Amino acid sequence: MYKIMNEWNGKTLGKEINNQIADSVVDSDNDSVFIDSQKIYEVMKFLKETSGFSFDLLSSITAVDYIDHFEVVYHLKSLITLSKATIKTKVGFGRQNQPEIDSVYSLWKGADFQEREAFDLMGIHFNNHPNLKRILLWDGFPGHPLRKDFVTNSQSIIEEENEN
Amino acid sequence: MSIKSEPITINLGPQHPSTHGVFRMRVTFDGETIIDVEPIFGYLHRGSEKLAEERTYTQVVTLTDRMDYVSSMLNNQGYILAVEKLSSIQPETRGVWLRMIASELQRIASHLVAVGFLIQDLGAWGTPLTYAMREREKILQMFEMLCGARITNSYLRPGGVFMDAPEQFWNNLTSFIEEFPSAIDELEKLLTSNEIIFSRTKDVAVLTPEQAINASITGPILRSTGVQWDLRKNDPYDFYDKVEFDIPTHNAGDNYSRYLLRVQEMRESLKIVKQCVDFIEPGPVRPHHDEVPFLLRPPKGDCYVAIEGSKGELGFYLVSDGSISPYRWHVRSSSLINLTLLRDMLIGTLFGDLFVTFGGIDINMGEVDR
Amino acid sequence: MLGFGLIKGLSVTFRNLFSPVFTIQYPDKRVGVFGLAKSKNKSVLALFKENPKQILIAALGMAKVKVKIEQSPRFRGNEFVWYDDRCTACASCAKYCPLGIIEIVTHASEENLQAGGNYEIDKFDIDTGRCMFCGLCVEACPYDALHMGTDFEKGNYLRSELVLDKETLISQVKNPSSWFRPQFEENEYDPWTSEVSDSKEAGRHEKPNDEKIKQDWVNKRKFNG
Amino acid sequence: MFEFIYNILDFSIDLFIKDIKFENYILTALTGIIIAFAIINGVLGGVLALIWGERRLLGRFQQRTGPNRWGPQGILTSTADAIKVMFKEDIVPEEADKYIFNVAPLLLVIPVFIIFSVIPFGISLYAVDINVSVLFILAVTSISGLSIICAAWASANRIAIFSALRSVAMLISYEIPVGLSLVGILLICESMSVMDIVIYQKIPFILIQPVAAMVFFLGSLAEINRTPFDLTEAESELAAGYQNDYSGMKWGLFYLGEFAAAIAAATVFSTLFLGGPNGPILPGIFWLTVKVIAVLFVIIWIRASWPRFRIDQVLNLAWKGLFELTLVNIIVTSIAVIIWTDGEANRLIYIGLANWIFAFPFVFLIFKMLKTKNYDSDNKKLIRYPVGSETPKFHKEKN
Repeated sequence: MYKIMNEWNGKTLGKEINNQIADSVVDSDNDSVFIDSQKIYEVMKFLKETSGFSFDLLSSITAVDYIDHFEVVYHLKSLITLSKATIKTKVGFGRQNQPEIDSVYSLWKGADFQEREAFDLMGIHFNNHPNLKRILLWDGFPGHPLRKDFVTNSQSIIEEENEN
Repeated sequence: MSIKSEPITINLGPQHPSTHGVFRMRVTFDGETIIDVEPIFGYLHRGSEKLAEERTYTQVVTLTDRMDYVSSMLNNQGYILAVEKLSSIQPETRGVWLRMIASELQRIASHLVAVGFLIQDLGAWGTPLTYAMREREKILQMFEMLCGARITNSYLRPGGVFMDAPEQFWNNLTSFIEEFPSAIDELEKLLTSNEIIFSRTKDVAVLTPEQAINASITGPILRSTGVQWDLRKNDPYDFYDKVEFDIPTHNAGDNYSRYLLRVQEMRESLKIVKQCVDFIEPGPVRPHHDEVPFLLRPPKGDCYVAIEGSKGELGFYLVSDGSISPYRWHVRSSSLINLTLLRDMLIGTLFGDLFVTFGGIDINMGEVDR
Repeated sequence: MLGFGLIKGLSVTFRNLFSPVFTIQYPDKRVGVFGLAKSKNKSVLALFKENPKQILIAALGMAKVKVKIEQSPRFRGNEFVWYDDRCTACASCAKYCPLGIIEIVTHASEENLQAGGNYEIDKFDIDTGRCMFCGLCVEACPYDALHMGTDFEKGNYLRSELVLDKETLISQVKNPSSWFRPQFEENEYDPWTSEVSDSKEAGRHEKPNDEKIKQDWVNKRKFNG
Repeated sequence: MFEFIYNILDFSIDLFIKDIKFENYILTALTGIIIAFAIINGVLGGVLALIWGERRLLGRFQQRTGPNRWGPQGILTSTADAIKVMFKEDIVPEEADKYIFNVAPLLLVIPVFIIFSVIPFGISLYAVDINVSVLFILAVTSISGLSIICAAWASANRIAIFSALRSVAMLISYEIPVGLSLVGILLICESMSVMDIVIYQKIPFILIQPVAAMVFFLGSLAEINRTPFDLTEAESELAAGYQNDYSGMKWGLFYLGEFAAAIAAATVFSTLFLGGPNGPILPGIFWLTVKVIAVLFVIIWIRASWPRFRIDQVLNLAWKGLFELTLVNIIVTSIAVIIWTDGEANRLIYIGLANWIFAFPFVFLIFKMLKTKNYDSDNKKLIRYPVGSETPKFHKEKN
């Protein structure tokens, strides 16, 4: 009675996406598809609105700091086709101060708080997000704590606070 | 005829009797009508995700306890499943059954808290809450028998549970299974047909399934809008594909259906516990230390595991770099994401509906802020 | 429905008005005459002869009886039980503690060095003020030297007094919890009534004799080979 | 009562202090002070007992023990609280209008005590007998709304202002049904004096005027801010409402005023509808106390069982439900009074029967205010979202 959800193979999904949107897939492995960060919005729109994919539920957005670059990870689920997929994007090569990526807020409202959280804790700037400000930490918090180069020294935070 | 009035802005929280913790809302009223809501988070932010990067995989279990402290068994379960998937550990059968029993009991406890506090927010002076707490107390006592703690359990370990259940636990569980249906009946008799509750929650803060899915809302709120979506059925983990239960749904998508759905889910959970007790067989509850050492070193890679928590999809994203501690640990907290539509649900309703809706969403600040 | 739901609700609360109390009074409870007699296991008359004033107070419902909350034997209390002669100062507990609150300072024993003898423990501090009682240290201890305690009435005015040092741990009453210590549960040990002062009873590993060590060694070789 | 005490005073002064001649007005004042002292202290004692009793009862309703530490069964708990409140620091917000801020608690407490002056505690045990005492009670009770709005305005707190506006809205709405509900009784008794009404009540008026009793009871619950109408200090919404910024004894006075108001409402209800001090054998004060305790028990019982209404539902109930009910009640009663005129045997029984038959069915009308149709989950088959309706293009191949 209840159907079981399947997981997309990254390579298959990557091929599908690449057929539709040229040069969008950078890499793919068994679990996930790596998308060019410039085309993320286009790909997401395709994945959400095309039947056969129709990923209507955005499970999670998160970001990982890989020292030389950041990786933004999208976990998508489709209630209609009962499938799930993982989409990844690499941004911020060479440790830019503000890695940038397009927001998917206009596709999924559920991206609102999650993108804000990724911005707050990892410092990834989501373009076109209507209300991109810190969510868990207070305004004026120095740095983004989940980055690997964040100094976890409470004394330095207090000193910087006092200077401000 | 309309009276000219001026909007008034009130800060509700972080110190407020019914914000379920340290939640803060900046609410703008026009008379009694809400015209704007801005939720403000972070008063309980403890940096769990950063802390986990300095702890071993087993030590992180203690952090998950403290996220959603009314459903810590479920948090443990989700995290342990992620670790098991990441390091491809085959869990012991008896351990899996035991953790299913524990997590279903925890779901009941969590829903009892949700229902109790929802009615508390409606203004019933604690009576339904104490009746709910009375039942929760029994569950917490069983947890104490299992793992020596009532709230911060840390009961699960990679590969199963840390210790087999004692003899007394089974006695208590049997009597609980017998008594609990009548306790729900009592609660329902007190609440379900109550006209005041009915008139205050019916058709308030209505969500359509499209809205809810678009905002990534999961769990009881999504099911109350009429979507039959439960990860225990649609993406089975542990042995949920071996037990039989239903996914209750409602079509209204209002506060009342959220309340009613939680009550029905408690009954379903009890069904699962019953079947688990039938299925369970003697055996080891966790792999030997040689197979699953204390200092786990999962291979390089990442994984995302989502379970059906008491409040929605509870996801754990783990990245390993091959060392003894996670490289990155992200929690997809359903409490936070379920609040996405809070503003849309509240605008146009009255002050009295504010905390009722808030209680109907059922969040836990420990999980919202992490 | 027409208001009958409201009346139904009233009937539920009214029925519960006469049902027994489910909460526990702590640290002491107020009892009447019969409650007092029951708690002391004497008849009312005997109590009256013994101390009439007490009966009078009890008649007003003001007699105090100490309450000891019954917890499960696995209860992780607010203290630790440590057997110094079982401890080899391997510091596994200190390594496994998520918060790093166990401090161990050792030096090599001068007497048994050649025989691979024990380390001497200079310092064994557990800062229970920062402890979250997850019990991972107990799980890590390979020689069952460290146990969770069961007592939870450990309130203090100073944080420094919450640090359990070596002397306190040795001298205190030892009511180890059976958390991760299945050997206690097999003997139906109840930490709330009995204590384990003998360190030999606390461990699950008996010291193996030479023959067994040899046998084990042979078995292991066979298995690996 | 007045003359009795006056005579005793007069007599004792004659007896003991023969040298000084007292004027009549001094004696009158002395008598008044003695009576006021007795009533106020009686009510204060009642408030302390009520606070304890309510907490114990709520505890029992919730299967708890309730306070049982101080004194036998914890009866001294509220006394200890009262002493503590007196010694707490008195904080006045800087923005507050200090004069009004200080006066507001008194404004709440005084009218409540005034009500007791017209209540007959026995057949001839009363402080004053005003010939319009029903009107007097209705008039005095509305002062409490003034006090609440004073307190809220003076403390310059937005949540408090919310609470005050709700309070005023409720007070204005419920004054009308409460006042009109008494018209039936006044028609039957043809007097506005509480004394006359008590004497006329051979049968308790709750049996003769069921609709009026219900409306009056609900209305007085709303006026004393009790569940299910406790919107003024809905702790889950407004924290403490208008008394948010009060502390120490000023807050204590609010607390006192509320509980005294509960006692006053119960007393008025039992006087007007339950026969007051009427009862066999035992003295009237005993019967009145029993009835007051019974009414208070019901109030606490309701508090233990029901949630509260929303503000729009509260006002709807007053204007669309209770107001019409009182009108129906007045019409039925006045027709009955015309048919069975004064002096006729079994007059009260006939009027009562007429009320039960013609007015009581309208009670169900007010439940139209509540959306009380059964919750329908029967359209379960309706697919609101097509879960699993399509198949994905490619699946991950399973090994």
